[in-house]
Amino acid sequence: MNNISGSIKDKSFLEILNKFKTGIGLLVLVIVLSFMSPYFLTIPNLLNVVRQVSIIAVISFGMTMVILTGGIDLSVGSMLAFSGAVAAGMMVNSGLNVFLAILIGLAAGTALGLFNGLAVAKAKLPAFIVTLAMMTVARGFTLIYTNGRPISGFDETFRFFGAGYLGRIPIPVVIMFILLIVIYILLKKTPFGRYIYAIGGNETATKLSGINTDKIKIAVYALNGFLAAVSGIILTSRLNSAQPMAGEGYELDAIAAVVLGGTSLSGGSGGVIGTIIGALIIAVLNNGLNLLNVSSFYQLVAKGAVILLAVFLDRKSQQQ
Amino acid sequence: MNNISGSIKDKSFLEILNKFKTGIGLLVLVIVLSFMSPYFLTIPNLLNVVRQVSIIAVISFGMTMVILTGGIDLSVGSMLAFSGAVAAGMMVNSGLNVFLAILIGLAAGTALGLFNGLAVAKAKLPAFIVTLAMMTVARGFTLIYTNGRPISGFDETFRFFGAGYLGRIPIPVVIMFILLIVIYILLKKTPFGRYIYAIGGNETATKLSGINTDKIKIAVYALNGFLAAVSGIILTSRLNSAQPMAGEGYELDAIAAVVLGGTSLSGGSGGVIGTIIGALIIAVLNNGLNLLNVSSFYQLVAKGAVILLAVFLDRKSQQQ
Amino acid sequence: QDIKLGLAISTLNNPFFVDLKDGAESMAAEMGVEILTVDAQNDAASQLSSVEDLLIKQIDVLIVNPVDGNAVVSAITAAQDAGVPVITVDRAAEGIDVTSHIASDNVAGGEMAGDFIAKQLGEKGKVVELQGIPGTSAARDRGKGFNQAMDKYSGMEVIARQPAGFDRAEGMTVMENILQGNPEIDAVFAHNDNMALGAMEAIAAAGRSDEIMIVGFDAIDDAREAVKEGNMAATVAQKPGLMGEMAVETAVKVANGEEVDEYTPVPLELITE
Amino acid sequence: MAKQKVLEMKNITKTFPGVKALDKVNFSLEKGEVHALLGENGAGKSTLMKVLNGIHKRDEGEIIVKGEPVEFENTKEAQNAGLAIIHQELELIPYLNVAENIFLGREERNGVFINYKKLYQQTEEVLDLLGVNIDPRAQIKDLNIGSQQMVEIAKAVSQDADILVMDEPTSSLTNQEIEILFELIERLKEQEIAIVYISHRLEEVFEICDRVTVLRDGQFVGEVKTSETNEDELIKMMVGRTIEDRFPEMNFAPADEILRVKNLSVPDQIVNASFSLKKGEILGIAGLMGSGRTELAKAIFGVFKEKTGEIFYRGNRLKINSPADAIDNGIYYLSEDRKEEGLILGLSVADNISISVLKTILNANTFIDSAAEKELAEKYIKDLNIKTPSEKQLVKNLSGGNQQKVVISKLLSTRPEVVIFDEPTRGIDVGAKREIYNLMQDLIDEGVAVILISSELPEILNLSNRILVMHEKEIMGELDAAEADQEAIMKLATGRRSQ
Ligand SMILES: Nc1ncnc2c1ncn2[C@@H]1O[C@H](COP(=O)(O)OP(=O)(O)OP(=O)(O)O)[C@@H](O)[C@H]1O
Ligand SMILES: Nc1ncnc2c1ncn2[C@@H]1O[C@H](COP(=O)(O)OP(=O)(O)OP(=O)(O)O)[C@@H](O)[C@H]1O
Ligand SMILES: O[C@@H]1[C@H](O)[C@H](O)CO[C@H]1O
Ligand SMILES: [Mg+2]
Ligand SMILES: [Mg+2]
Repeated sequence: MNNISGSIKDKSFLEILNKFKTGIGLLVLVIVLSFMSPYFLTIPNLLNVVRQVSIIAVISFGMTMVILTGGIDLSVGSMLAFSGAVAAGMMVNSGLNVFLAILIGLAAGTALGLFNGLAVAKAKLPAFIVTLAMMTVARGFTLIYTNGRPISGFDETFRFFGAGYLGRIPIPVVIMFILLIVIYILLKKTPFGRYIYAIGGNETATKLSGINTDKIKIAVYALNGFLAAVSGIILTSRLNSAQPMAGEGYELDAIAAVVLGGTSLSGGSGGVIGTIIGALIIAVLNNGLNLLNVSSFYQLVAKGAVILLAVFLDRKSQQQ
Repeated sequence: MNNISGSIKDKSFLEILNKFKTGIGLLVLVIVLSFMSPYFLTIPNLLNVVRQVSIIAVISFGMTMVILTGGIDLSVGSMLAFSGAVAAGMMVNSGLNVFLAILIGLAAGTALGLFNGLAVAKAKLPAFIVTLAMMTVARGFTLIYTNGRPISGFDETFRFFGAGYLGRIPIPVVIMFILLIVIYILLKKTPFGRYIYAIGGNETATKLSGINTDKIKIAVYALNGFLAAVSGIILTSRLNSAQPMAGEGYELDAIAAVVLGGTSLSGGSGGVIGTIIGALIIAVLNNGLNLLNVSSFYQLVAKGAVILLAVFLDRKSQQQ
Repeated sequence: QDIKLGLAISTLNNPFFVDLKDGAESMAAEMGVEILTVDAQNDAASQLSSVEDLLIKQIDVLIVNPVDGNAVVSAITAAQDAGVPVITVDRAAEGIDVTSHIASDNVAGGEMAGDFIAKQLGEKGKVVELQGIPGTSAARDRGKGFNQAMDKYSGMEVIARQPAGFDRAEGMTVMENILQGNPEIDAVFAHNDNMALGAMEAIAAAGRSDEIMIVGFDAIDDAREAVKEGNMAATVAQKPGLMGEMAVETAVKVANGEEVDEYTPVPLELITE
Repeated sequence: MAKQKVLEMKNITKTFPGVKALDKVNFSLEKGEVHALLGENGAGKSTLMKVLNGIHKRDEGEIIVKGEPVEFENTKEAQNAGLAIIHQELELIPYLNVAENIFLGREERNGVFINYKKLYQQTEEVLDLLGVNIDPRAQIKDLNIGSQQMVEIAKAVSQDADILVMDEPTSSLTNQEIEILFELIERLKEQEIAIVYISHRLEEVFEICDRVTVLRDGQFVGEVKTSETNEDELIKMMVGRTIEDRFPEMNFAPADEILRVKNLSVPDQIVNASFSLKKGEILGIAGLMGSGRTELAKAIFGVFKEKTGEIFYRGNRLKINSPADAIDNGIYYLSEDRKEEGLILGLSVADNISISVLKTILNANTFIDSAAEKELAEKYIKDLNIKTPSEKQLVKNLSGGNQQKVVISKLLSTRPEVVIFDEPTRGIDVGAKREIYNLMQDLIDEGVAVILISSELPEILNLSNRILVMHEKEIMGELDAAEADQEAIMKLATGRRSQ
């Protein structure tokens, strides 16, 4: 009898563990850092970390969808910069109302994403090349539009999106959470989301099942552009300045968050919950290394090693 | 009769076109640039371009093999820098003989690549994450080893590899050519090469055929590290200085060359001939934009647009 | 009692900033104060995050070397809101008052280089400008100063302006290509020494070292060596190590409640031998 | 006289998460015999053979090969011990050529290089042995499934194994190819090679097998000599009950014309196809491999962009530019290639069944009604008797036959008016085949129009009321099923036009 209840307890413990398996690397990291730095596990620092993660997280949600279809998007950083610059330019140079300017910024990002989608789905060009080209082109647009200079001098209202609070919760965190939930539901509960997985799993079969796979892919890339634009608005507001070089290299962080979170680069399996955990691993790591005052060259080594360890732990626990 | 011979001529013309289909984008680019700049189609400039392409080309040969297995390697730029720095350090700081120093540099790159291979094949971690981690770690090693400062002051002998000539042909070009031929033969004519394609095409089936796929993958990543090191030696010699930040971002150029050259990112099909054409497209483009003195912001836009166009032309011609 | 300083560096991917950091850290060691250094890897957003991390650790004074003068304002505001005084080094913050600013003037440096080249060429000649990473303040300001100088002389002509990423390999490649397209070049001004040294290799390989004078910026060791050997004509010396030292000295004064100057210029120097 | 045992498997048990695939199974094989392994879909046949070949690790039991207990860690070790297997699901490398695939891992070398001359020579020898005409230099991706299956067979045969496992080798072959295979099997028998033969076609078992072992639900049911049993008994052993006839007596009620195809051509695929289809009938399409049956079906289904000719649907001209157009109009095509074109292997059974009708099971017009989805999946799991621990199981973990049933469920869920079945019973067990036939009857009873493409002529002859025969991308003629026989079909299929 004892034995049976024992094994039942074991089982439910294992099941709980199983639910959180993607998070085990993060968990270990958090525990270790709590012991190593007294500053780490404090409310201000944790709020700090989630605010820091929000920019990359929002991009990586879009990236998750793109990767789920079996694609990739290297242009997120450039689309982010372009959208931020356009919104800033609309406010500062064209004197537009804050909300209108934001809308135009979002539209700009979405339009670039749409172009990516069309080139991938309709012209059947490899996503890697299409978005690499877009990465360069959109950066060029941004530099041309800004003449290589940051744009600043915004209304106070605009500061809200990057620097405002809802109670104690920073607005970027609120935005990130809302998007996380919306995209989670989109992926798990709507036909659109299901088709995204199906395309990544087997595009031919999906097409033969009567789904307009081109339309879905175009929508996914456009949505990704939109989310990059959202990130761009938050970042511009947070920095109180639109930087022409903003977001450089973010594509690698975003893809890393997605893959760390267990989404396969070949598409078809994974999701945004894993992605947010992946993004948190990266952010917590950056924060922790700063708190521990690891010197910057050694930070690089430590960062790489810990990421490797985190993904190793995750995969091991999933093999159980 | 007339009709028949007409159609025969058409056909053979098409067939010739077909043989070169991966190169059509390059061809168009070369023709356009010849008209736009009188300097472009001159022997000195063409030698110049092939010398410039050699660094990226050598890396992208290794990248081709990695991608053929269905993998990816983001750490090539960092492995390049590390190997160059180690070789330079051995000569300048440890006073070693040039050839010994080069051997140690090559061994360093190979060792890093070997680690990537083990982590991918044995620990079954995603190549993207493993090599992203290596990209960071190897960069950290390099910065620590060099203390963030370039190493210079080499023997004249060492200059040969980057700045020497064989007749009129620059040594880096000679090295690149030899490697191209060796790897071409490796891929097409040896079991090792065929297994690389097999793994990318269907890893399970390859394993079921009794092939030790892990061993092949490990060898491919190690070889890739070795080739990055070769590039590192050439670059260090050419610059007459080991730069701690050398090779940053080269991974994207190398992957772009591979994909432009028609190798599929999901593995299993493609080859190094396509890759060298892809690398040439990128190099010719950079050269052309410089020759035409396109201003810096517009260069970005032009570069992206032309790459997109080149791959579009290639894919269209292949669909014929 | 114990003083804790935070130093936020824009990037350590360049020996210039490594010198700045080393100067700051050795001065801190000398004065017996703690210094926490973070590196933003040239990303303004990452700089803001790492400053936030420093503030969590309750530093007494923040020394920041901005990635960008506008974007750094958020980080400075965050520090000042937390009651932490701020000192900027090398690059200034725009549109916000800081306790002290220690820097050399990049616009002035660019102009200095331009004037030097014009003088050497007898106010008449064809010049190539190798630009830094588009959009960075160093590229902007040095370019601005340099072109202001060029505009002063009717005989001076900038025949090519190309970006080469502050990088030595890229400096070489871009210069190789420019050499192909321009049979007549009298001088090259590069926004930093890395590019200048890359260009120097390209020019030497093309056998045109005698016709073309090269001027760089930063006076890193390799460049000083090249100037000494006559391979480069000049480099504009900033004194990053000194900047770092001065920043720490000033910060300690601030922490102790002493008065400090609002702006301390670090002299620029044209190294020509 | 008792022959020498070359293989003995005793008390083999194998469990997958949620599935006990094998439960204390015994199996033995004698030198020079062809031993059939039978059972319903999901009975554990493939798993038993994978355990034998070192692909799966057994939980319990013993394997004795030629008197020696063995413990294969991987296929290589099994190969070295003289075992070879033809996999049920094709395991080939798409971008390597036929010769490279057949000798993958066993290439003759010339120093460090592959000896291609020898390789092609050896390949031609094996292909000659099989009597098939496939170019050793052709890439696998350019071959149709039948040829790919032949390559898979050649690969196993070329290993000169003394124990050869054939897991449903004929499911993608035409009659001619099957004949070739059987001749080969005879020759192998003469060479004292022992063969395990898995198939759902009982007539094949009686034609070539000496003994039969039957599995049911992962358990050993019995072993009999072929000469001492009959179809009914085997079926009873397999399914636990008797099944009356293999084919039901079909009742056709051809009504209004629903589909008419006029001069349909697709460059390089289809030449000038014209025919008409009525509600309540089954139109069979016969032809040799490569005759273009699949392409005709796909052309109607909107797969090809470039096509000429007209399609009339319910009397109106209909433009079908994509499978989505076809499905929206009530036309559904069941692909012959379930792995590449039918299933999304990484998704669950429920996800696959519902994919074509997701938009009709929404809550608030937006969210997938998961209760309805589950219900839908469970209905078909029950109706078609799909063997799966739950509707959440990933399709890739199902047995081949059960995977096929999932694709059929997906089709049925759309309630189509025109159904094109392309090799619908490939890899399906006797019981399930009969269920599918019954289902076709149900469909035509409801007034659905059915097109049946099949390489099994008895299926075509027994189930259709009219038969089209194709040859080289063209429809050669139409036969009335009541009067047609195999000979008449073959005559047209080989290009001799009816008057
Ligand atoms: N990798 C796996 N993971 C989980 N379950 C599996 C796996 N492979 C097989 N099974 C299950 O084991 C059982 C036996 O499968 P098996 O493939 O051996 O059947 P089979 O007799 O070959 O059927 P078929 O005639 O359809 O090919 C099935 O219920 C199947 O779903
Ligand atoms: N992937 C492919 N690449 C090139 N040609 C192909 C491919 N698949 C099929 N074909 C060709 O298309 C034609 C018809 O194909 P297919 O064999 O599928 O016809 P079918 O009549 O449906 O035969 P079956 O269903 O018996 O295999 C053949 O000439 C075949 O060689
Ligand atoms: O002042 C520095 C250095 O000169 C460097 O070369 C580029 O960035 C600038 O800010
Ligand atoms: Mg089976
Ligand atoms: Mg077919």
